[in-house]
Amino acid sequence: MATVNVNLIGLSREDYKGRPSTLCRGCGHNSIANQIIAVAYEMALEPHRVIKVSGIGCSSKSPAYFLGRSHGFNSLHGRMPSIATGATTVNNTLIAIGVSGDGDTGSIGLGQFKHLVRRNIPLVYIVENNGVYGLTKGQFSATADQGQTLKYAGVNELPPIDICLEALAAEASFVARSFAGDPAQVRTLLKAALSHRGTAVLDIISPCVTFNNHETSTKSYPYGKAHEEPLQDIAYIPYAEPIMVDYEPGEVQLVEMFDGSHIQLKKLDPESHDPTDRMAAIQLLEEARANQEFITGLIYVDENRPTFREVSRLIDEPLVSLPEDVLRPSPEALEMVMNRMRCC
Amino acid sequence: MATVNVNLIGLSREDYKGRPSTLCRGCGHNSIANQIIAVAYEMALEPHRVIKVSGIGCSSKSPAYFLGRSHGFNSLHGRMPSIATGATTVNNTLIAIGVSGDGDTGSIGLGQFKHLVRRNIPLVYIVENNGVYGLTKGQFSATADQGQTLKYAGVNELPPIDICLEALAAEASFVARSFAGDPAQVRTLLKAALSHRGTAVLDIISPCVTFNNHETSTKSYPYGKAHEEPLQDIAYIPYAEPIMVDYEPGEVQLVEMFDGSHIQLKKLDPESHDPTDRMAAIQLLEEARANQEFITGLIYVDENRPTFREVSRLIDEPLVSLPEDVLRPSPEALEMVMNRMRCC
Amino acid sequence: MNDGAKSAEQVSPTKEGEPIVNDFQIIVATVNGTGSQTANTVLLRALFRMGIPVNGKNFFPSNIQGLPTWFTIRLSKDGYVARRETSEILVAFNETTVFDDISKLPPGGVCFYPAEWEIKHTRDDISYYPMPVRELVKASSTPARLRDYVANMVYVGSVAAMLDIDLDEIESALNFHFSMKSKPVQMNMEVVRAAYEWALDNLPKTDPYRVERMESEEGLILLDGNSAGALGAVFGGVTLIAWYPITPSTSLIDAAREYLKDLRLDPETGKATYAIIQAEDELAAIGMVIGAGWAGARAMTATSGPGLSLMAEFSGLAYFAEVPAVIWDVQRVGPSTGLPTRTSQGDVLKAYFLGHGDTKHVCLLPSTIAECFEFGWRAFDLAERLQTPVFVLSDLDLGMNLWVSEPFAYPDQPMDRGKVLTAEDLDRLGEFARYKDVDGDGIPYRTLPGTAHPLAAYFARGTGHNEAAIYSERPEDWTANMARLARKFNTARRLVPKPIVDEVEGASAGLIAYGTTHHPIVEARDLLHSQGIEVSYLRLRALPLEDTTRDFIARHERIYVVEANHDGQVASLIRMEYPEYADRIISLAHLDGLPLTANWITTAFLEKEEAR
Amino acid sequence: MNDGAKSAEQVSPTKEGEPIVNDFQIIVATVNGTGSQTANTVLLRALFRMGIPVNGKNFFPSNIQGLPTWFTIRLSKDGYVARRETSEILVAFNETTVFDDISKLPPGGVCFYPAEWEIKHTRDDISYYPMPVRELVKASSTPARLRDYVANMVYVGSVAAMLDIDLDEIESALNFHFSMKSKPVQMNMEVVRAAYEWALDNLPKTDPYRVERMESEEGLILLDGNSAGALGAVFGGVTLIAWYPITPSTSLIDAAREYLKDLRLDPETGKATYAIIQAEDELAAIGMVIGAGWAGARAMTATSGPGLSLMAEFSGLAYFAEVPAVIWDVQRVGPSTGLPTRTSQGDVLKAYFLGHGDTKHVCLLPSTIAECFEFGWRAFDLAERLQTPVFVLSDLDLGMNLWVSEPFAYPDQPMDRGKVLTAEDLDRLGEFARYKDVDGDGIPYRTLPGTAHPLAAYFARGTGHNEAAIYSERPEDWTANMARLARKFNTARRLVPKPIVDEVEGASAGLIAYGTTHHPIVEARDLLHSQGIEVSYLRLRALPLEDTTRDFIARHERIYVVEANHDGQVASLIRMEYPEYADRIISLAHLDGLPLTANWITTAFLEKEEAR
Ligand SMILES: Cc1ncc(C[n+]2csc(CCOP(=O)(O)OP(=O)(O)O)c2C)c(N)n1
Ligand SMILES: Cc1ncc(C[n+]2csc(CCOP(=O)(O)OP(=O)(O)O)c2C)c(N)n1
Ligand code: SF4
Ligand code: SF4
Ligand SMILES: [Mg+2]
Ligand SMILES: [Mg+2]
Repeated sequence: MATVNVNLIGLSREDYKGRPSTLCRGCGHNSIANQIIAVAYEMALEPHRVIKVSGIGCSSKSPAYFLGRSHGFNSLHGRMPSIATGATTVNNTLIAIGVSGDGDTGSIGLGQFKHLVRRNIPLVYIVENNGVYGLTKGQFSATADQGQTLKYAGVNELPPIDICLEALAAEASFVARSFAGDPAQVRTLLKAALSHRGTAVLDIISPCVTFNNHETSTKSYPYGKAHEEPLQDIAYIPYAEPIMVDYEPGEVQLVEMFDGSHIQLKKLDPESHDPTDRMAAIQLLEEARANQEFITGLIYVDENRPTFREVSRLIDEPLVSLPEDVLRPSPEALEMVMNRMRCC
Repeated sequence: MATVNVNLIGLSREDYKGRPSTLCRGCGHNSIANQIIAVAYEMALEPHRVIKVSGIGCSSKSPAYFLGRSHGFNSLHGRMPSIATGATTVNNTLIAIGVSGDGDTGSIGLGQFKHLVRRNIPLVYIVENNGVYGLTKGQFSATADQGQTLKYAGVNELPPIDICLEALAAEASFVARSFAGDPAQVRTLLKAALSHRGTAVLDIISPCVTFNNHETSTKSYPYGKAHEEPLQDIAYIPYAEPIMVDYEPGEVQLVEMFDGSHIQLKKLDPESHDPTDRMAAIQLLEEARANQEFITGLIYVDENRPTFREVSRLIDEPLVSLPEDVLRPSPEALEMVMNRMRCC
Repeated sequence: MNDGAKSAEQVSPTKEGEPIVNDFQIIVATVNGTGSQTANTVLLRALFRMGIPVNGKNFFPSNIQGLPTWFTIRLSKDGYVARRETSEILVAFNETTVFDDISKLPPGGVCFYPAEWEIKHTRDDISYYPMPVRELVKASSTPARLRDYVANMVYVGSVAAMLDIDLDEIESALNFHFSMKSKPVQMNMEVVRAAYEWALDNLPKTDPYRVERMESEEGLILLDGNSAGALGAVFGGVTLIAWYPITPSTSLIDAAREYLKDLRLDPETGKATYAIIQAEDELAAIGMVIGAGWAGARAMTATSGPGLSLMAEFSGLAYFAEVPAVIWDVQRVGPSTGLPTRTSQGDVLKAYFLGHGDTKHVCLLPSTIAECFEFGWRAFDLAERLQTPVFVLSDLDLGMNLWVSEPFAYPDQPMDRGKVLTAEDLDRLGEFARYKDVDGDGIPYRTLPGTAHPLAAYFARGTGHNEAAIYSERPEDWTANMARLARKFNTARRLVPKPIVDEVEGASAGLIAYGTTHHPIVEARDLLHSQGIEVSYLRLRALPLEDTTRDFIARHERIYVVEANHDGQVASLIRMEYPEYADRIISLAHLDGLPLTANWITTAFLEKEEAR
Repeated sequence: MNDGAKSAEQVSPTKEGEPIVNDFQIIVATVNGTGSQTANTVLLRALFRMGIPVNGKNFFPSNIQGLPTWFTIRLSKDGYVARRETSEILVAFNETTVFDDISKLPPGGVCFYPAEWEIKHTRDDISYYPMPVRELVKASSTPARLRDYVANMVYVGSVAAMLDIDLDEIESALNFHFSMKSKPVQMNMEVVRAAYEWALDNLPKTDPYRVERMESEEGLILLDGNSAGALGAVFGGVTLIAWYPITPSTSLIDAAREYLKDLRLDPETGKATYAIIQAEDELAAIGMVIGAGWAGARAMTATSGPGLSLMAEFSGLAYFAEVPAVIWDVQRVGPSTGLPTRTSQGDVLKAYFLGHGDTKHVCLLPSTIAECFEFGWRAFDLAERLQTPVFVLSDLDLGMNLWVSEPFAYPDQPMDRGKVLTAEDLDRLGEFARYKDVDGDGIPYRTLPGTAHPLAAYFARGTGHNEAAIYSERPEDWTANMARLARKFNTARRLVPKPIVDEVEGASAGLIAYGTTHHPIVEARDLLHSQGIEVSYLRLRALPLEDTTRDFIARHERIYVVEANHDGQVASLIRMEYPEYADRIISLAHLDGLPLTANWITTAFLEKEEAR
């Protein structure tokens, strides 16, 4: 009999898996799902205490592919925050993991995102950020870089929305950025996020292998520029390996994306950045924006900001567990109210 | 025959008025409407070139009370930005004035607001900010100060959304803040905004006289604390005079609101703040936030950012003026397309 | 607001000079924001306390201050509570509408007005009662700043004097209003009394109207429907409320907040056993409700037309993912923003079909404040039993006006939490498929997040799924699931409140109505009866329709569906549902923002009957 | 995707051993993201170029890569284009579904498959044609990285060989596909030819199916409905498009972008005479459309179910403020997110009633790509003439599949910009009231922002208003305005495209259908005819209904309304609208995500007829 490795609560890694992924091979979202599995296993999370909530998109599908023994809710495009707010408010024993996309959060869902952050709802809010709408096939999302070119959508003329800056403006209590191709950092930040008390916003750059039809992307098709265009609009998706990076804090790393474009990642050096300084965090993002860099790491954290449940002064017990005699006042109570309204 | 003063294009001030206001006497929104009338008269705007667009709320009603000879659209709660985007994109000869409230923009309309700003739609976007929902009778809006108490709504436990910071995060090209009780400054900023090329966000603190039922507000009712509570829930609204201030650049001014609470206004000193420096603008707002001050004046401006219409490379002529032979391609054009699709 | 003169509305049969007792209507015309609501409800409550059947209706503008507003108080010894088109007694307290208001008085009517207006007495068929408002107020001890406010007490006192309303009851009503705080009560009573005495001394009574104490209201209560609905929700164990302010639903949430604070704080810690969230908009509000419902809580929202439209996508999700939710729609006049402070029944068809694709919803249709209370708690039982959103369609008239009622009955059954499997159940069963029709009633079993069992988890989604809640595009899975949902909807037919039928032997015509249209129907049937015309009546209390309604229709040759909307929405629904009887359905629909009246219904009915 | 065996579907009558020509269906089973769409459309186009009536349908999953997908090509010498439940010829290119796919072949069917799978030939009633895919591709000059992609060309060549498809037409189709770029054409053709030759040399033909050139398609075009609709919009002078991506409407906007770039750039400056805005969501998209429509532009959006739900509030505003707008709803399966890549007719009732209160909309119902084109431009004429949103309800089957059609007819009338008053008009008239019914047709006059005249301005709003567009809560103003809107809706009845009627003398039963359900109806009527059963047929092309439909119903005893949704939505609408005939309306509704078939319709029809 083969021995199976188990964690503190006796579960194997297998127990944290979900259904087989139907995302493209090489999609950054798959890599993130795997890190969630790894972290949940390592932290020995009780699967039944976890809820997975998402909107609509390739990213939002991925909760089906991890933690199969946890309840999940694949809701509506851009509306995951409200589902999470409702569920966590009535059951504070749940550990909530939200997965969204840049379209889901930055476009249709921007309002709900900001208001959730403002309320400091206890939730790990992961934005699997690829700068495009994956599921609807390659339109620019609101986080796409200004000046970027995609075959499908042409040139993006609008400035990107910075998920981290938006979170900070809404007084987020935890803001971090990472890269799907840096599993170690993703795991570290996930663990920190899961230990955070309120909303933990994790903006994870998560490359889309499929909408890799960059004008300048000759590389993936050695057959040369002449063929490139016609070969693209035919829904043929060459299998791709996920992009992986490994670099040290303080370093800048240039990563080539599937579409041939490049992004600059810069790993925060904990020595030089104080993540409890809000103004410093904003400044960091602003400077990175000017330099077209992506700062990764823990950008801001405030462990003191109370959660929505806390400021709402709710009973400690989860509301869903209250018995009928607490939920329904007595006949005498009704009689008392009626008496006040009585005629004579 | 009495002589009537007229402006450059021969119109009197009267020609810029709207219908009689149905807002409460003393409401800040009325004061702003009056400044719009004054500025339009002084700048000799052609009324037919102006459009007035708004959402829903007391503030959003006010376009009915100015510029009666301009087309107006009182649309849906939180949705003024999309109406403005559609109208200005198809007719670039229009001067668009949008009026919204803090609920309209900061709550339900946050997403549309941010995306309009991001697109740099040519529009003077006025937020008549009173920290409450006026028309629905006194709930906290998303811009209400943390810790503020209202009779109706209790204590506000959530941090406020800062309209100016939100605009800046969305890469606004013009951001200013003012106070409805400072007509001179409102007029100056309105003129600047009307001369701006893209979106000009004007966050104007505009006190609500009616939801003045602050717990600590004994002052307005000399009859004393004992009567105060019962006298409030009876929809009795004492007539109030608008709050007015007059102060110099650089100064800090403490203003008592109708509800007995105070706000601190600080007028920007053009000498010490460079409104073309984005980072400085953000810093300014952040510091003001920490000090619970409201910075007034022109916070940020970038006259170089192109408008949506410009990046979209539209023809110079307004699209609404194009004649049928431009709009409808020829029979030959159809034949050409058909030929491509033909069998044989 | 008084569409009186134009129609031949019933007036109490009385001989010249004989008094008309407890059977007339008062209308108070004021400017909003001047505090007249206190005066009006005090008058109303005093009459109520005298045992006289009353109903008060507030017709207010969609702004905060400075526009005309009207309040009617109907006194009806026979217990009719519907709006009446004619008011005999006018309190003219709004100078901008006074002539129009006077012109609508019927012959023999009465006009109270501030003496200082010095208006011409242009009509010689009515009684004019000028009141020296400014003087009386000035003479009182009220501080200057509050004089405008207490000015309204002048008409309270004058009307009381001329109609014989008991001053003690006025004082009791003031005490109620000011929660027994003596200072404001005294301040107001001083003016009431002064006006009362001045009127008795100076105004010779020339009109026949007066009130008399009755015993009929003993033990009854006076409340608005929104408060009643909120109280129902509280006794239904509501746990999460998420909402966004909108007239006329806001006061439902306000009332819930008050009742919850009163009845549902933990006695030990003083902490809340419920959560109320003011959402950023209606999309978020219903999302929170659905999140909470999925997690196992009783959650609700309240809204009106525009909010309902915004809830379309989420309502479809809750329908299809089968999540319980309670949505109150306190209807106002649409399309669009419409008339935010006027009543209608214009969302019924819309709520029923809310959401794209083949979505259909359970709707409850309360007529009375007692039903607001009952449906307030029952909606949760239904939502959890059926695992679906339940819409409660009230309206502004019911929700924001004051109605007399028997005290509410305590729920007659324990909370029905529906088919929820616990960890122990799962142990016993050894299997779980979220969307399987185990019992043949179309209702599957669910588990709640947090259930400590390896079989408990499932993945809720709005996409096509098989019994195990796994994404599926297989045609068979889709049709099987939709067929089960149809079975479930048929189960809903059996579970929703049945219609109330009052059938007259041999009547060939029947009326169908719902919601507040019930009240003028009661009166209209009596009017018809007095003309020798008998009609049966069925009052719908819920959708989907069930057999009682079909059978009722089958037994009558002509069915008149009376409703306060433009398109005859429920008439349409009935035609859709019972095509075999569609041709006997006649729509009597009318919407102008005011509650329907018995006069309108009888006239419309008789016209159609005659046109046959 | 082949629900064949279970039903007794029509198979071409043929003698044992005789060839079956141009009358069968091919199904290609692949994995999505592998580029098979090129191969499939090349096959389809080659057949089309041979003059054979064809129709291709793509059944694809709602993901991007790695899941099963099917493509059917129906060849019908008789010109039937509806989906057929049975495919005789299977190209099995998906190893995970191969056994299931084979099991659905009818006796005598054919299975092409990659030889390297070495599958067992478990059925002895079909022909198996293994193809050495890997070998053939390896042997070609295709670089290694593109081999997976050209692998699909093996089945193109093999099928061509076994069915006798002209290789020149395959090459032409490839040329079309690759816009005449020779390198990819050569690369693909090399593999096609190799497979073709290998098949001829190695596969003995044991099946009866083959193709033959016909003359019937001469001059016809092949296009998808979304492209056709987009082209229609372009020729309708569309000026602003605001949208948010959603399957299956996205390709309509993509096509519009291409056509506009081609046909509507200013020849001098190269600048656009139109704007396309990718909005942040559907609420914003329709808001932009309404803003542009109010300002005088022809503006449109395209969406599907979830987006339609989100447009509810704004649709009501446009209806009530009377702003022209065109909204394409390319229907997919709902409720909720449902099946995003499957077709349905499930939003008809929902679009018709979209918005709270008494809102009702004009809807166009195209059946063919020619109608997509025509309604594409006509929708703007109607929207501007009627000053109201016009919904065009297409579906995924029509929108995303390739259909053969006559070339589109150029608009037969100049653009109708409706009742717009210019400054000169205002000078002449001397007055203007935005919502006044000057002409008695319910349609008022409007002015556009920017009109240089002191009388031009008005204030558009969703709140109650009088004729002068001023806010009003007066009951009379509300009812007058609603009565005018009802008049306008009646005017709409006269203006929308009339139904197309094919009535059979003496037939007691009639069919009513709309949209793509038309195609199986045509075939079903022939099938019934061949059994001696004659039924009349009316094809709806728009809502609201008008007299043609009523009269048609009146002339038949039984009316079957055939539609691809669960609830029989249009049957319900007809019952509502014509209660006098409601009892003769029989709903034949079915929705499983696949287009309806003639087989399903005839079976369902005959069952109901027999049950009488
Ligand atoms: C209301 C609504 N509008 C549009 C869609 C179509 N839609 C599905 S996913 C998606 C975008 C997803 O983009 P993103 O959130 O970035 O996720 P990704 O696929 O890139 O991971 C859209 C527009 C929808 N499902 N619902
Ligand atoms: C969809 C929708 N939800 C709710 C409302 C009700 N409503 C009208 S105005 C308003 C708030 C207005 O607040 P704000 O924008 O701050 O304007 P103010 O009245 O304070 O000037 C609300 C919630 C509405 N009209 N539409
Ligand atoms: S399309 Fe892009 S985002 Fe979607 S699964 Fe494929 S790689 Fe991932
Ligand atoms: S309620 Fe407040 S915001 Fe509204 S009009 Fe009155 S003062 Fe102004
Ligand atoms: Mg994305
Ligand atoms: Mg406000």
